[in-house]
Amino acid sequence: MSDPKIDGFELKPGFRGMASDTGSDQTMFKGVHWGKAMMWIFLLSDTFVFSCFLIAYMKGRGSTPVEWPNPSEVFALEAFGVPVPLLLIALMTFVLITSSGTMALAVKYGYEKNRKMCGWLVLATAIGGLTFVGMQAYEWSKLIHEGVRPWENPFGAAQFGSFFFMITGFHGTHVSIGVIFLFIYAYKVFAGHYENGGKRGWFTTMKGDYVEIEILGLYWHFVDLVWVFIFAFFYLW
Amino acid sequence: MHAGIIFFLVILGSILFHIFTPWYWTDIASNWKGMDDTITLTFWVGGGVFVAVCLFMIYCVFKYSYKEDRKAEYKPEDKKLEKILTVATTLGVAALLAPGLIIWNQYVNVPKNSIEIDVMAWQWGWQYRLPGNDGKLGTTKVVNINDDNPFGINLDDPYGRDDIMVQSDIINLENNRPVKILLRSVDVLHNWYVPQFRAKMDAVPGVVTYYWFEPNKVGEYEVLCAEYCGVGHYAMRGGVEVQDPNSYQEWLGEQETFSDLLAKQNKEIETKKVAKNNSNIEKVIYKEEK
Amino acid sequence: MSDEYENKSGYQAQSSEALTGSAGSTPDMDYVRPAELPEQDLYHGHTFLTKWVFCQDAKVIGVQYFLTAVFTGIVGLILSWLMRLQLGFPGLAGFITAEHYYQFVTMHGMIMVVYFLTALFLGGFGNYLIPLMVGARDMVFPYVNMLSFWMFFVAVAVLMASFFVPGGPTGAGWTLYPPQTILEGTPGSGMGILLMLVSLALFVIGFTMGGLNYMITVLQARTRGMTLMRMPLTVWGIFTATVLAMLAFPALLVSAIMMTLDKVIGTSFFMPTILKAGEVLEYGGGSPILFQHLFWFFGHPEVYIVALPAFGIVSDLISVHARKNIFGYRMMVWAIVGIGALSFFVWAHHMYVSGMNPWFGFFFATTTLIIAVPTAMKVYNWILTLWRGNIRINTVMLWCLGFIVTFVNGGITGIFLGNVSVDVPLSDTYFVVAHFHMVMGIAPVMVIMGAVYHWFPLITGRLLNETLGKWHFWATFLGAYSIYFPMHYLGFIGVPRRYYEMYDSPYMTSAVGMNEFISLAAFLVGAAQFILIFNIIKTLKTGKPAPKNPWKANSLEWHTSTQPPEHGNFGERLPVVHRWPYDFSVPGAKDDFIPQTTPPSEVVHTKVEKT
Amino acid sequence: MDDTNQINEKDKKPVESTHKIGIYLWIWGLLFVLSFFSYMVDWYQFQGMLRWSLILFFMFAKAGLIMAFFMHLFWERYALVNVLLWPMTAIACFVFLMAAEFEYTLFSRMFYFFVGGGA
Repeated sequence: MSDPKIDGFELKPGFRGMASDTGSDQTMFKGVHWGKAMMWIFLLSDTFVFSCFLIAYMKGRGSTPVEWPNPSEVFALEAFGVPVPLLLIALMTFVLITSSGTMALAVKYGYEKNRKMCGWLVLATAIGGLTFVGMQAYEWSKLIHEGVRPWENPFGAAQFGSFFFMITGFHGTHVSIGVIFLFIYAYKVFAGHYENGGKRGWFTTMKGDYVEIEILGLYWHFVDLVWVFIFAFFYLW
Repeated sequence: MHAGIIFFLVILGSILFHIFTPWYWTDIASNWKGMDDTITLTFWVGGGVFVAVCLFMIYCVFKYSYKEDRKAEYKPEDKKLEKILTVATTLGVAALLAPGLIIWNQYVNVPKNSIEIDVMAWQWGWQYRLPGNDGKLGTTKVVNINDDNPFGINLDDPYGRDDIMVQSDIINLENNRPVKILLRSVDVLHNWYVPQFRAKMDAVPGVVTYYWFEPNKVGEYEVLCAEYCGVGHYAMRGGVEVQDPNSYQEWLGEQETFSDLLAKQNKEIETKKVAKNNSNIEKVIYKEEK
Repeated sequence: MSDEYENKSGYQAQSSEALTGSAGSTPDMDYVRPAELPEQDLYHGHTFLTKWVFCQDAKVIGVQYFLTAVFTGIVGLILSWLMRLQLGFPGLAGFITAEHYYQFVTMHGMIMVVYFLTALFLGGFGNYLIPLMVGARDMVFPYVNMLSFWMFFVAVAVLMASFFVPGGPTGAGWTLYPPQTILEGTPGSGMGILLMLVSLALFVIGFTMGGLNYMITVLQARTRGMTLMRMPLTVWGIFTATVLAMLAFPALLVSAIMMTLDKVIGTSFFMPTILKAGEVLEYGGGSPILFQHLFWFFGHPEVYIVALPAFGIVSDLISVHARKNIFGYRMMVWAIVGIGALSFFVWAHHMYVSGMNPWFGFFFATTTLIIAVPTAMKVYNWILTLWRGNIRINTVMLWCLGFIVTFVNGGITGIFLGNVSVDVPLSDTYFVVAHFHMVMGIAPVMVIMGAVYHWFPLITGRLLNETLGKWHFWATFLGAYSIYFPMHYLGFIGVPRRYYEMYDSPYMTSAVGMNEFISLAAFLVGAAQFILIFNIIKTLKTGKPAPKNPWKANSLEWHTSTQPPEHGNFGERLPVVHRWPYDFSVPGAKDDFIPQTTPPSEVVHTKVEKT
Repeated sequence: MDDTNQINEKDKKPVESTHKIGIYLWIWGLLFVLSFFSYMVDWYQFQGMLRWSLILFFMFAKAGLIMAFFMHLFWERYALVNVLLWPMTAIACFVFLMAAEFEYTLFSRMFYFFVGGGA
């Protein structure tokens, strides 16, 4: 396979490619759209935000001498009269992964300029995200009903409630923002803002392009990624 | 030209200031002379580098200031010189780091024969607790603290009963006997700091922190708070009196233990009960008279 | 032939031998491969509002950032005057109570570090210089860039509002250590601290928008021929600082969020059981040290966020005004990147006596002192750039020399404080205050001043008055040095910092004379800054117009179609870059400088070593 | 403007060729399977090191799949991948040190604040 080229520049593979990309002029990330590079760097920064939250949680949970509630009991749900541990969480994970899959396909069809498929898949992702937020709201209300508050909880260490509401809340905020944007972009896809060279935005110079769907996709997968970590550290620990 | 001269005078002034300064360390009164020595070492190495760099800069200013007909040298890189400088700096830094780490190792490892002292800090004051005959301090909790139990000792902890309580901001220490300072705070951050001992550590609410030193000069010293703890920070003082063993034992004997305090309180409670009964009786009498 | 050339030009900077050897005087010699991306489509404002207020031109945004930051800086300066008034002459100004004093300390620290220096270097110089220096039309996302400034503006407004709320601004020290910060009794523990936290969060959000722009502009929007290793060190410094900020501010954001929750809804992230005025508060189980870790995980990179742009800018200024290439450019770049990377592994050297796990001391002392090596290399390279140069002793160069003296001084005292057991007697004393003011207060300010004198003709088209500039420099430098050099000795005798007054200890009262002297020097230094303001006003009114490229510099910002540059920076065509920006005094060249845009065919007979 | 000639459409996005749908479906399926396994870790109440290593294994496997394929990192050039992954060393350092820190804090609390701890 011959290496692809950007006019006058040979794209070498692997680490040699890294060296030559870094040493080249104009762009370091060859062929990466500005917006996509920006989203990646933003996600890197956001990773640090979530890492700091989770590190704080680790420190808080690890250093409290009071007993930490057992998540598999706290988050159990009655199904057909039997308490199933972590049932709701499992469903939430299922929903989020489903939406991540539809998003990945939306990106694929976006690049193939398949307007219909792309639009429907983005819409499906948005609905998946909305379901997730709804389930989280249910989970919150259930816990609050059981007496768990950010400042106290009947099952043990008070920090349990604090970290739970803060971290899932912050993640939920990310999901909600994502859902809003998913709906907007679903509209934009259907309205054809990315067709025929793109539509120029208001008060700006940006022109629409299907790459925006990939950028949105990056954000959405990141939200899913964070959930993987929250699931492991919050519900399974 | 005048620029170079003024810069030179600044460097000269700095050196002279250091030589003639009336402000320098208080006389050390603990075993941490190693810290002073490391500072001195760092001072001479660092000061030497500072003076050398600045003098070289001043030399350049004199020698190479702008002339229309001269051209600067064109030499983007000098690998060899850079390598030499890197290696030399690395060695210098390592030489400064090594003694620092060695002393830190001593600082965090407390000698076995040291006596533990519980230093309790609050806004804005200090009090101290020494282990009693069993040589162990009782465990404590902030929620236990009240007028009857000023240190918050856990009542069901057997080690706590004979603890010696010094409800004063002045503590006496035995000369040449290492002490392990256990710091705790009931509200905000504090720091028990005696400049003459060099050592310090923050008192953090929610945990107990420690450090140790060995006082080696008899005398009275002032304790300062060295971590910002609110508007009274600057006035949060305490005291240390380092004594020879005999006077120290004498002082120790005069101090109250926790069980003494409890006993006294029990007595007080009984007398209070009696007084209460009496007042009830009086009330009854008063009513009847009416 | 051309294929072979392409392979080489794609990777790494070429040595001149390869170039002259292969090309001679064929037209291929000036070949730079074509643009990868189409030209940026700019949004040109037409109304006053879109042209000057909600402007999307990075240069205007840079000036907006600059002016806002300078405004906060003046507020910080006045606060420092009030503090020195109290410390030097206690009781003279009766209205400065202990509460007020601590509020001044806190606001002075926070304003100077975050809202003045960070915003000025990254928002101000970053916005103005990055697109110009890398040869871009503008930042990659001008709209987001504009939002970034206005977010910063709101953050400043919220911060300033805290002066006027009941209870006043927070007085918990700029480090905002809990439990102190949110406990009743601390000045400004009500609205003051909340506004501070909100303002910080807004700052972080605003900065993230700007920082993404700076990073992507440097990485993805350079002009043809501009490799990373041909960028001026100014861009390297600002770029690396931006990377640090993007990764460090999250920790600040997280700690601000957690502290807000502690304050508002009573969680106990940082709050252990606390006995206050005989009553046990509702808190329990939290860890104050966790906050310190989070704070310094942000706070130490923050130090370099301020220092690295200063390093970069001063390198350029020294090189231009010494008419000599910067010595060891590669080393300088790697030092900047290395310092930046290492700065994430050293944070707890601020916490040696905080009561953290004592074994951390070994790790952090080692990593901290490793940083001393690249930093020292930078200092060597600055003075080696002066060596055998042809140094113009003008105002700009004076500021650079002042920077070297103060920075080396502050750097050396940093070795004291980084070395764990040496830090024990000195931490929390005036030694620390003197150290960080010298190294990240005075030294960066020296660079800022030098940069103002250097780039003023670019921004306004007029040269600042040299005589006033020299007076300004000497008053500032000598004054600042005499504030902070003696202050180290206050630390040696053991005076703790953040003391409202020196109180009655004999060794502290021995330094009363010194404190008075320091205060007088501080008043002088503050007042001297008004020389600059006067100079700027006078120059704008009556100053002589600057010739194009008055300093005979090489980098792209001086080679725009108009000076000051217009929106879009480079007129009709983007420049094509053929060399690094440090080709000064090249043997055989006609002038003593070769601009970056000069193609090799025009300087065939010179001995250019790098491209 | 002729020397800043635009690149023809074919070369513009050399690395963004679309991928076959099969790969997405595969990864999608794998993610469900891995999530199911990590749920099973809790269901069967594994404890101790086994639990931890399983949790972490499934977590990193899922995260890796999402990043590599859904976020296209597998197909990105190393310049981008490295820029994104190296900063994680700072996080790793932070995690390890905070793990040491919480053990120390917990020890201090158990030792000095709980009866019998000081013995």
